[in-house]
Amino acid sequence: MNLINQMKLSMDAMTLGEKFTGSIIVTLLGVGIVFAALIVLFFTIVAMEKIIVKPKPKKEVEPKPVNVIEEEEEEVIEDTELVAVITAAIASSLNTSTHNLIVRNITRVEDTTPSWAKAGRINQITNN
Amino acid sequence: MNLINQMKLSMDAMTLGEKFTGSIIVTLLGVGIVFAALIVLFFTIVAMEKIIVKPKPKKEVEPKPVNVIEEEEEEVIEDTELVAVITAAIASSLNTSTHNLIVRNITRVEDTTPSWAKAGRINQITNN
Amino acid sequence: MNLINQMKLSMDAMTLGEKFTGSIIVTLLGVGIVFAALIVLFFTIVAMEKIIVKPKPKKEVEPKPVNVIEEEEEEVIEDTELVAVITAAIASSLNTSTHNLIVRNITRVEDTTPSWAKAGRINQITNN
Amino acid sequence: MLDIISQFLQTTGFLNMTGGQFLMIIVSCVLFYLAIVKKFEPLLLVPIGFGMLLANLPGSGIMDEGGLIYYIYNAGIKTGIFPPLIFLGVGAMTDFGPLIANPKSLFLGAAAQAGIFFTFIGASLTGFSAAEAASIGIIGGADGPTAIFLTSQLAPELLGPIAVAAYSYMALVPIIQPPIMKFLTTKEERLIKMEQLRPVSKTEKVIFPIVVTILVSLIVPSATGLVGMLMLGNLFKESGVTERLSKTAQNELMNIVTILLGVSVGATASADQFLKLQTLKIIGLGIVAFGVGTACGVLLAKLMNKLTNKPINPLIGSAGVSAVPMAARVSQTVGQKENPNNFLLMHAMGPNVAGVIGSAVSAGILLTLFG
Amino acid sequence: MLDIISQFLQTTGFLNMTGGQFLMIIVSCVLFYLAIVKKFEPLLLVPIGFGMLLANLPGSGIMDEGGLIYYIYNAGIKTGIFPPLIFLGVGAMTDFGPLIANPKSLFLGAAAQAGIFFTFIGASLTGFSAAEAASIGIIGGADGPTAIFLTSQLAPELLGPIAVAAYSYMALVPIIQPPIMKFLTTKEERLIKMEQLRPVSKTEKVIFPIVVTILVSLIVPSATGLVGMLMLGNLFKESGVTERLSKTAQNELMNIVTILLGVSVGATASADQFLKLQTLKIIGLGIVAFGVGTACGVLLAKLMNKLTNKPINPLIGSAGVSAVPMAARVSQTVGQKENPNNFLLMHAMGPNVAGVIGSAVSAGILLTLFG
Amino acid sequence: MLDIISQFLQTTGFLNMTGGQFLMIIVSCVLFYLAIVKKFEPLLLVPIGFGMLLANLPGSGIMDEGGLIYYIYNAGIKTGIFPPLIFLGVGAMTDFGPLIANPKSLFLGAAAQAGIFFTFIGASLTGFSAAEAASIGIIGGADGPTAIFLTSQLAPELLGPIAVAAYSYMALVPIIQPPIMKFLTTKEERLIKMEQLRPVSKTEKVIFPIVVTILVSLIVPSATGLVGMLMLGNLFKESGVTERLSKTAQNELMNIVTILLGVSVGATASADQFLKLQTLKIIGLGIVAFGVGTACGVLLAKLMNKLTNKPINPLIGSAGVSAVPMAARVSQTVGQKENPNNFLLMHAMGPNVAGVIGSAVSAGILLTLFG
Ligand code: NA
Ligand code: NA
Ligand code: NA
Repeated sequence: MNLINQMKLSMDAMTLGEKFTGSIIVTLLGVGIVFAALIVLFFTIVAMEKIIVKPKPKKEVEPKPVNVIEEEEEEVIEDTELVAVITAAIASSLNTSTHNLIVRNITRVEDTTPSWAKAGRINQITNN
Repeated sequence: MNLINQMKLSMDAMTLGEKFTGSIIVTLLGVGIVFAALIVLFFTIVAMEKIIVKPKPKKEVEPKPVNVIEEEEEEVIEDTELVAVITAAIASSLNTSTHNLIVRNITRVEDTTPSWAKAGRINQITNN
Repeated sequence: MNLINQMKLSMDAMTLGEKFTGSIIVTLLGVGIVFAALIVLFFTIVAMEKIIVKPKPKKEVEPKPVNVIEEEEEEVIEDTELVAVITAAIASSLNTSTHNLIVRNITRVEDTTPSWAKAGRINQITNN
Repeated sequence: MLDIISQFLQTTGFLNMTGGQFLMIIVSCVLFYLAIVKKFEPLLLVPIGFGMLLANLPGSGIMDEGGLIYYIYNAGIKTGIFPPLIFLGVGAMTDFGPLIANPKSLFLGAAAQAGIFFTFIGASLTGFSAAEAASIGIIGGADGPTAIFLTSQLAPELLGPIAVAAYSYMALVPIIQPPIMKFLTTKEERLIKMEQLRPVSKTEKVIFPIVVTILVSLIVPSATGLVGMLMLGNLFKESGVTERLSKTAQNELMNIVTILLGVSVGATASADQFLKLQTLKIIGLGIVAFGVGTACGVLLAKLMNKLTNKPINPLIGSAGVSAVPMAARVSQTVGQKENPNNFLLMHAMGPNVAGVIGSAVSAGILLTLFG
Repeated sequence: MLDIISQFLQTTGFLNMTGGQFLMIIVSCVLFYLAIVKKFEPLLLVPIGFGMLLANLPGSGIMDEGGLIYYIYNAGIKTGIFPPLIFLGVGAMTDFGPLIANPKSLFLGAAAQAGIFFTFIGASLTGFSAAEAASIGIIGGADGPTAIFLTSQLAPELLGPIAVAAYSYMALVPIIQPPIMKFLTTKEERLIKMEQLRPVSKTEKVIFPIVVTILVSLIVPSATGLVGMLMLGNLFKESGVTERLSKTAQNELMNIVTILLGVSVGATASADQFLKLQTLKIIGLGIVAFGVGTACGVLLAKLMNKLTNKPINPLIGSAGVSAVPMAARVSQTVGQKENPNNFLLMHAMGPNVAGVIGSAVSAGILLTLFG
Repeated sequence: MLDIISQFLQTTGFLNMTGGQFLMIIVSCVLFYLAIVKKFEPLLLVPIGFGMLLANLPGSGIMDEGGLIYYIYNAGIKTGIFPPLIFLGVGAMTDFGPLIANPKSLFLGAAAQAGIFFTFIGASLTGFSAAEAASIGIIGGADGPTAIFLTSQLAPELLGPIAVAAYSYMALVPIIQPPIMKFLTTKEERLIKMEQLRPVSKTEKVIFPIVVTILVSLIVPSATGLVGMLMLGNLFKESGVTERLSKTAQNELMNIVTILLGVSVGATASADQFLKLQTLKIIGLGIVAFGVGTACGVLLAKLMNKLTNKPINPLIGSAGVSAVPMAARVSQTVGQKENPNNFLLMHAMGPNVAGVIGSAVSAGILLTLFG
């Protein structure tokens, strides 16, 4: 990176040849990294397609819950999931087992609250 | 406020008992003031209802002016009112009588200008 | 501008007469310049009318191009025009002839691209 | 515990309120009354009144360093950014067509600015500094953003009273102007019918804001910010290719700035700044400014009617004070009372929008002299 | 050439990523999942999650001096400007009619704030400083802008966990509250029908925001910014003469501020700030705050039902925690499960909006004590 | 009195105008002509032209310390805040579906960035510093906000010419690209029909912006601001739960920022900065950048068509330069001239949006090297 650093500081003292060499390096580096980045994205998209799109007959995209009870349960699970994830994250970051830390903040309820848990708060205010 | 000030500065040197006492004071103070504030609002709303809503048969809310002349006069009066209020305010603030200061900037006019005095300027531009 | 400068700094030491004279000068100057400015605008508008509006039968305002080829050519010319104007501007600013500098970046093409060159980029995105 | 409660009570506003603050809260409620019930320029008087209210609630610290409105004031008013942004929206709403069709309107828009400079004399002689007198005079420009801009740069301590006076009198134009207009004109003059305005081409409307920006900025460079933004907004409107920008300039951007500007301007009206004898002087001088501006507009229109061969109804002269479009509507209404078939509105819009340019130019001149 | 590539590789994030940052990226993806699939407060959790994501991508420098979010954070969060601007929009969306019609709701809105102060005790005793404990307690206010405002002023290093906890629990109100409500009430109480609310006149609705601003600011001056903007927004709405401003306040201005606020708040959650034991404590204390607030609201409603002659269904007490309008809908739903013909929504809106005022007052008190 | 008038005349712009300023005013009028009559990127060229006009009116002081645009420039351009905010809106408008459906488009979007780096060589050799050469090269990215962002950070003194060149050439894409595309392809290649794109699920569209943010920011951390905001806007759009934010990002917020950005960028083009030989070099190098980018895109598409079994029409390669959606439309039109039944638009949108990511990545690389 000697030449590039020199270019960054000042190109006044550089010969035309040095400038040319430096620029060529910048170009190769630049085009190379752009391609590298977009190739990474290429493989990611291909992988994403493999994982998400493959099983065509079965519709994966956001299944409409048939049953509100089920939906409610899911939510409870999800929330536990959030706490679990944060707990796990902190635990592993603190080098300790999650067993010493876990907070069980929500127990499954048999309550069958309907879909009013589903919409954003502000949108709902607007609808009042 | 000794304990609270100490809590504000640092709680590191405080014993658990002191912390507990301090927190209890904060809680009592906090809940007390919240209640005090909302009780004041309660009585204000009750008073507002008494003053505004009481005379039910008579509709008080923004009577539509039947007569443009009357409306015009009202406006003149109101403007005088603004000047009067400001004058009175300044006068009392300067510890002098309003008699020495009053500015009568608008005399009642017999002109019966219609309702074009009634709408906001910018909205009107928009309607052009 | 002696009096006005004095007014700007402080009017405390000025006599009522000086204040009056100064204010009169400000007023004459101010009204004079306002009139001068708006008279200049007056003559400009009159001139604009003369130049633009005079030939009434012929509609000058943005003729709809009858023919896409023609339109394309115009555009090429215009772009050359932009470069020409900038070139001329820089040349005259550098005290040199445009002959030494001119960049001919676009040659006339026989291509008859249609009107998709005509709309703003962002608006088009919106229409997607 | 009791001493803690008593210490907390010390921080409440009840015990710290001065009589002046109490009076200012009443003044702000009067502004709400005028804005909401009487519909006086509500878009500005509601925010201004609210800012006044907040600034006079003791202990709120809203205008102290670190306070909410302190930041907004410093970012938008002290820098002089908010008024030009409002002008951007005003420009995007304004049709200069009637002015282009009848450029003589410009003289009327110039004449009506005489109120600004006449009032400057009065203010200078009644104890105000030159910068303050200039700010008071600009009330006569009958243009809110211009008045706030000039005052914020020359005499920020007077922002409260000047803004309140400017917007109040703009709302009162239908009461202030008609007697003056009738007093200075004969019935015959008021009956004059004017020729229909020629149609103005799109080309002229597009070129107009560019040319005005160039010429006015060359003549009075200090007016560039105000006039430039007014004309940029108008160019957004007339160019026909930037409708997105025009719409945002005249709606959301303008509304956001109006809220922030109004609240900040109102918050400058603390009791100790507002409750002074000078506030009454300002209110008094303000109405003189409006009256003189109206009169000069009408008188020049009379003169022009005599000097030129095309008929000019002097009632359109009063519209030169700005106060768009209120003053033009006053011309229309006073004219129609004499003859219900006389439609002066479009003729009055010419001087009316010329007056906006005229007061921005005047503000530039005063800024050059005393800034 | 090779050494250049290797030097460039040094600047990439892959080689500089810490385990904590990796975990935080996963946490942000969980937030996206909850916001987008589970629709938990998406308007805030999407920006917050994205800010969190950006701040934990090594080398992005987005929160370093000169970084994109650094500027936004300093302009809007550190100064405390963004939350009051959001409150301006909330006020323009809020109908205080149910509260004016039944002012007893205020007591419920006050009672439910007990969770804030109760949690303060817990936080003080578990190792947090007073300023931190106050910020954690305010989660119990169940009001996002208030929580962000107080935390930004008292304990900005906790902004990330507190904001995440506050918005998550607000989304979870339908799960947190019903068991508590049922545990504390009898079936008979849940079946209570309430009298229909009286109609509220426009005059009352206009005067209400002005009066509340004055009184609350006098009692707790530190709450002026939040309460004042809430009430200014409401005045824009109710005055009927500033519809332009009301619309902009509740739409574009609010949306712009929401985006900037969310991203900045999220960006404070860097791995080293977020991945601490205290974050778990905050999450735990937060749910305590919600629970205690709910319980206190219900219990006071029970008491009031016994003391007064007008029937009060204790289920509306839980709505006092704020979390507008979710908590009020919870009251409605729990009530309707007992009797499908019992409509509590409007009755619950009273305590619900009172709770917003209550938590802003609480924030003011805590700011006075520890600011 | 006379000396006062003469002193005032000294302050007018007429006497202080330099020849350069006069020329710049003409240049700004040419920009207005191109923007309004020829409809070249009017949303940016009108504000840029106006900023240029204002900055060259002598004495306006609009870019001096304390001037209107000085504040805006320092708040939004110098800090690098405005371009990412525009990208937020662009992201909320962009559909990455065609790219997800055909990820090979990414290679074309990468190839077309070669113009950036090729031009860097040319600029380095013709006397520009490395930072300046990088800013000139980025014109070849054919993406306005990216060009403004990089230039504002590396070579702010060149903002004027680079912005003018970038937006002008973007408008001229339909003239610049077709001859190159035809020269490099055979008639058979231009007739190639491509397979229909597969439908893309909502899940993919939601995950895409998150994944791109993470990966690109890890590879080129300096690109996080631009790419992050682009993808946040896209997430607002695709998540389906933040429509309010998406709408505001792509309308009002974007329009406000566009106005302020355009005027500030234009105002950097003062006569002494703009009227230099280097401006002509920049204009010349800019077209080289566009040409080389177009050519590389087409050539890689030809190569890919030969190497893979799925047919690829090389005409979509040119769309990789960005200039969304103009360049994709050029592919469509050139293709349809050969065969009116060949619809390349959606196929070209893939490389087109890939080009936006590609140029943001390139900007990040150049910022890392020379920032
Ligand atoms: Na005027
Ligand atoms: Na609350
Ligand atoms: Na590109």
